[in-house]
Amino acid sequence: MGIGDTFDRLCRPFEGPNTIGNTRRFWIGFVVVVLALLGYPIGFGGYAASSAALYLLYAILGLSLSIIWGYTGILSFGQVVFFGIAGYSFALISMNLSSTLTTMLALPISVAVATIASLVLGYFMFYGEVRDVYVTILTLVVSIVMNTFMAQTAGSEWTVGSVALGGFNGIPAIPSLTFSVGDASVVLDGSSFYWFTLIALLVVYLGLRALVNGRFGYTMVATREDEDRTEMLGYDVRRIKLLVFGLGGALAGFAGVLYATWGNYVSPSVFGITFASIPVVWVAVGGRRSLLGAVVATVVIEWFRQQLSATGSQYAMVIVGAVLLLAILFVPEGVIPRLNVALLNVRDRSETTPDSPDGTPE
Amino acid sequence: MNPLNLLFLFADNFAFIVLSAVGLAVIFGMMGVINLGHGEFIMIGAYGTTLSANAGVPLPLAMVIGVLVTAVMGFVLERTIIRRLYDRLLDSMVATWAIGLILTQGVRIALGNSIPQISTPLGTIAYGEFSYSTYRVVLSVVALAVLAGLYVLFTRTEFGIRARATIQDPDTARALGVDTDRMYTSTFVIGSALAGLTGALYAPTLTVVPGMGSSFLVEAFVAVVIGGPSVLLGTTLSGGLLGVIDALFTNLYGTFFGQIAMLLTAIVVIRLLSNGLTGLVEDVRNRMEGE
Amino acid sequence: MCLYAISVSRMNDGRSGPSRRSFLATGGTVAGAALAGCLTGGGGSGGKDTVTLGILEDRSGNFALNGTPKYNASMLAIDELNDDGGILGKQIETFAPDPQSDNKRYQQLTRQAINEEQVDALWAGYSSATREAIRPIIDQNEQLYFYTTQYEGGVADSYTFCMGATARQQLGMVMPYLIDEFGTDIYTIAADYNFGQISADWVRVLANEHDANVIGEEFIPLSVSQFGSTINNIQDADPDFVMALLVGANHTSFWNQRTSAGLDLPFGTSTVMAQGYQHKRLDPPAMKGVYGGFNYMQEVPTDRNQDFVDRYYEKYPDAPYVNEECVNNYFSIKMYAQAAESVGSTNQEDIIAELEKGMDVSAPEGDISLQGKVHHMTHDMRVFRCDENHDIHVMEEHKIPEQFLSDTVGVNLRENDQTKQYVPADYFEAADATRE
Amino acid sequence: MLECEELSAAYDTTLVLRDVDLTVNDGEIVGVMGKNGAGKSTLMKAIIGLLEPKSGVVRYEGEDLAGTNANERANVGIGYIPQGRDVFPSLTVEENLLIGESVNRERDHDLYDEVYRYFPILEERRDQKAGTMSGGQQQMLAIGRALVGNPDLLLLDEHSEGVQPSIVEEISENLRDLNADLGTTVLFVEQNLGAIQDMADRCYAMERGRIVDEIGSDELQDEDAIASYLAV
Repeated sequence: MGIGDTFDRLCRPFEGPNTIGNTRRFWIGFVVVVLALLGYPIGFGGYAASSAALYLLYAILGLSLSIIWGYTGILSFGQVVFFGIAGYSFALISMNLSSTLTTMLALPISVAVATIASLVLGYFMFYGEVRDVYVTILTLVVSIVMNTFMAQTAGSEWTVGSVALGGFNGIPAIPSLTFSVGDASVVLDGSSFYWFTLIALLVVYLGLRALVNGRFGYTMVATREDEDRTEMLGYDVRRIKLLVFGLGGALAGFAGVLYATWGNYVSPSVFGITFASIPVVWVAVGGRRSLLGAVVATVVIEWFRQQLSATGSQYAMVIVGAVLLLAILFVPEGVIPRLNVALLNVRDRSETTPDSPDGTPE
Repeated sequence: MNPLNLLFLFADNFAFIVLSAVGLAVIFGMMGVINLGHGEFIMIGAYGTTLSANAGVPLPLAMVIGVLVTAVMGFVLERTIIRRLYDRLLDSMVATWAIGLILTQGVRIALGNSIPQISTPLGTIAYGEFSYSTYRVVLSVVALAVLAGLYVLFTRTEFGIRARATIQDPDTARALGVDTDRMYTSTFVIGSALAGLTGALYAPTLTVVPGMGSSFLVEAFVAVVIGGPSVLLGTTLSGGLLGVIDALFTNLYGTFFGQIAMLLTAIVVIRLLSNGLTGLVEDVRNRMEGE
Repeated sequence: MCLYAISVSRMNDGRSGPSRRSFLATGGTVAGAALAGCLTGGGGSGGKDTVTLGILEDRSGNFALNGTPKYNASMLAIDELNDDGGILGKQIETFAPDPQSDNKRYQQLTRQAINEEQVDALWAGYSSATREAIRPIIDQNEQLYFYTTQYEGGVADSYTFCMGATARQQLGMVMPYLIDEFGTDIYTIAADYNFGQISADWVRVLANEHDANVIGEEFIPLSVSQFGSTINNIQDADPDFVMALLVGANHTSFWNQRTSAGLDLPFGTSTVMAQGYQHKRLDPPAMKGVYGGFNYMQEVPTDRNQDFVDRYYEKYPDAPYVNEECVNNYFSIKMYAQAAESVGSTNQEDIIAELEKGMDVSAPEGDISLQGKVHHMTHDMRVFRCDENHDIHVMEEHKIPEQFLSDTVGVNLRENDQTKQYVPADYFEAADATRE
Repeated sequence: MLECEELSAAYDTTLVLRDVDLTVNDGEIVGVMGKNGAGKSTLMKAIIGLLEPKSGVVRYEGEDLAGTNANERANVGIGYIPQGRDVFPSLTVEENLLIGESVNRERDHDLYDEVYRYFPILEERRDQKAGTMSGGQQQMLAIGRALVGNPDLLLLDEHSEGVQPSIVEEISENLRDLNADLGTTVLFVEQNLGAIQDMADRCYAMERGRIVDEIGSDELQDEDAIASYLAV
């Protein structure tokens, strides 16, 4: 058995009809890109890495929407709710109990809080027979409610332990993620934060690939395609939706913790309508039925927005809006799936001998 | 607590909620499109009105211009963008969000961060130690008139009946000779015009700036989500319910609690009534007819 | 070689405690950072033949109305300096992106300004929220930073210089005047966020100091644009005057609404008119009877100011107004240049030390001075009255220093480094929000 | 009056109609029979224009209908009665009928009187919401709605489905009368043997998307001959 076969076997759990890129060629490219990304801070320095880390953690937020919207057919504007809740929880826990151990513990606890919040909201919606587009509006309303509420917590009565919620100003000076064993501790900052985020994103991406190409993934897709029929086949559709929503909440929450530690800051604007809409934009442009699309679109769009804003041009937002419109109108299935098809076509034309092991049907 | 204060406050809230929501509700209820650029449509109406008034056009006429400008914009957007997205409702949300982004910043680039504002007409009603703006009382009357007008339009005119048929079953309507494309265009234009009307009406009382649209969104979305499927009835009922709650709590405990009470009410309604307030009314009606 | 050079220059920064840009030196990032330094060609500020100033002001988004004049005035000051030969004979370059009123973007751009653009000094942000979002990054990098908005006060930060008047300076100007003129019953309406809450605390402190009473207080969320109940409540309480600490576009709607509701009381303020030129934007008589305590309005009737205003409009003929923050940005850039010239370098640590000695500044508002110990300005404060035609009159004028940090708290940043914001509630019983 | 030539249609990539040839002459009542899934409804949709054909031609009064929308086809005089009693449930009976006015723009007059004469129940229930009526009544409404505009050709999609046999009989009778009185041409698809025998002048048989047989009026009475096309 050659090294190629071993490689293929390693990739197999992550392959299937629900994701793009089921060829050896894809995985080789994937490994090359990952290695390049790992080397990025060494080539470009801590500042560049810390900028990029923001896009990577956003990509986790994008993925959380991709599985909910793209794979299960529930459009949620509420991913930022769990993102923000986890960010705030992390701030409150880590700042109230400031020791390296509690900072470390604050991460899982905050993710758990966000997960519970998403399960509660999900239960409320899916078991309360809230349907289709009403789920979308409801999640949007929940974001707006959180935004309104948190913006009004400026008074000193809104203090949790020793930490003021701070209203519109938010909570500054949140500690960075710190991992400690015994006396040794590592503060995630600059490049190390980047590496941590990159690996987290990688794990999440591969994990979700395995999930959507597995049994549960098929039931998710079945739910998206035809809820009634899935139910008739004996699946508990409400439970499926709830579980996916909870998973999305957990991922969004994880991204939220990373976000809070990235800027050492969290404010109600994470619940605002602008930020609430942005994940939808990432996923719509990248291709909602493609995990890779969500990741790439998130990183590219956010990088692009940042570059535009750095130019100081007043046309920045107009350009962003126009690019989105064009993408929605002319590449409805998403940029990445379109590119994928284009690439496959090019290769089909250039290659006459089908030597690649990509037998998996799309 | 002065009962007149409470009454005025309620009328004020009712008008604001109804007018914030009605354009959004028509487009959503009739077409299923969630217009995330709704706030910006309102902003365009306000700009049309304020700029016309500043140019010397009498205020009522300036308001008409504001409405027309928004309606024309709605027409153009529907013809060029929205119509391509009818079978992709979620994409239409992204598109309207992008339109909103472009409108806000486009207006900022074209007209600056602020334009001279117009003052509120019609003077004051005084009672006891209190006084209230006459114009704001007029607004609540206008809100009722808008609802009544829409009721007549959608239930008493052939256009309205065709529009309702289109939303219920577009294929069948088309197969029976209804030009559904035109129905969609008209509905979107009407929704846009209503948003423009809201902007026109509030232009003399609010600060007209490029970002003003966002101040209507909370009320608009909350009203639509708890109103339920029947657009007009839903908007009226949410305006009424939320208006009372907001007025009462604001009067008793201040603005903050007014807002929070309103949002909590919305959450309770959503949980208890999956078809919103109109669903409740239908249930009650059916039950009464059943007996 | 390059790596060595950078390390040396950083060592030479030599302040006790963590060195400037020390965070870059953690873990494996030294090499990367040094490499980045080489790639961008910057070897610290000392070796460059230009001076780079970071100007992060909002030209889009919610705060564009306030941010644009700040940006304009900064560019005016920099152009004037460059025309006069720059700073230390070097031309001034700017890094001036548009943070779009988004604090997250401010954080990104602040890091970019410090780490990539290597700015020698930074001006950034309109709102207190922005300042608090970026201050940790500023402090971590020991970056010289000027915050130029009038604000609630209390920031004692070794790297931050607060150029705007504080709430205590502004309210301390206008409140005694209003109490003298109209009476002692005060009703406060304030924006419901940090700035508004702390400002309202100051209203109570100052009322207490002048034997007046706050008979009612209402905090209004920033998202609220309907003021029917607020107007009712004010009429119900029947105060002698109202302190209006309103902020933002939504709150500007208050003035039209109170006028059309016939609420004809005197209003005191530290926020409206001088920042958002409501008296220019709104139809008279919306701002009639509004008294502001500010260091500056475009209408300041001096020749020096007229000259400044003329220069501003010459560069920006379409600009709507020259506001308070405009002037703060303008004079602080000039002040920075003055400090750099007298130190003879743009080394940030040296300039901070120089500024901490205190400095006299000839600003468009008048001759003012920097209080080195607390990094705040003694401003030339005035009571401005707006009449029914929206003409502005100066009613009173005198210099007021920053007092809270210097007198009450006893901060001395020359001696002790810190990065804290103090609040009045910790020092005044009247300001303690847990009262009653 | 109506001709289909080599008409093929598909949902996504699944071909449902294959090279269908069919002719309806002026004044005829023509049936198309076939089992569930034979492609009958698809044929109706392709004719009215709700489904874009993959290939082939639909000709009405000698004119190729390619490139015209469903509403335009209705406007020139084709009345469509969808399967499954697709009335507008929350519109009243009268409002439903009003929608039918868009059919056949070039008519001389509305046929409300005739509709109410054939289906008196509709007049009785004028103000009732259509969704609250029984299946048979809804079927009558759907037919009445298509008739109000005085169409030249009626397309009728399985009017027997889910309706009591006695009502089906009544409806079939009414349609025959109508054809006789007004000269309205009718093309209907059906799998109910009785309905086909009651109404059709002649009939096509359809299997798996193809027309497999044409049956004249005499043969139609021979139950055994046609049952094979219908039996499950």
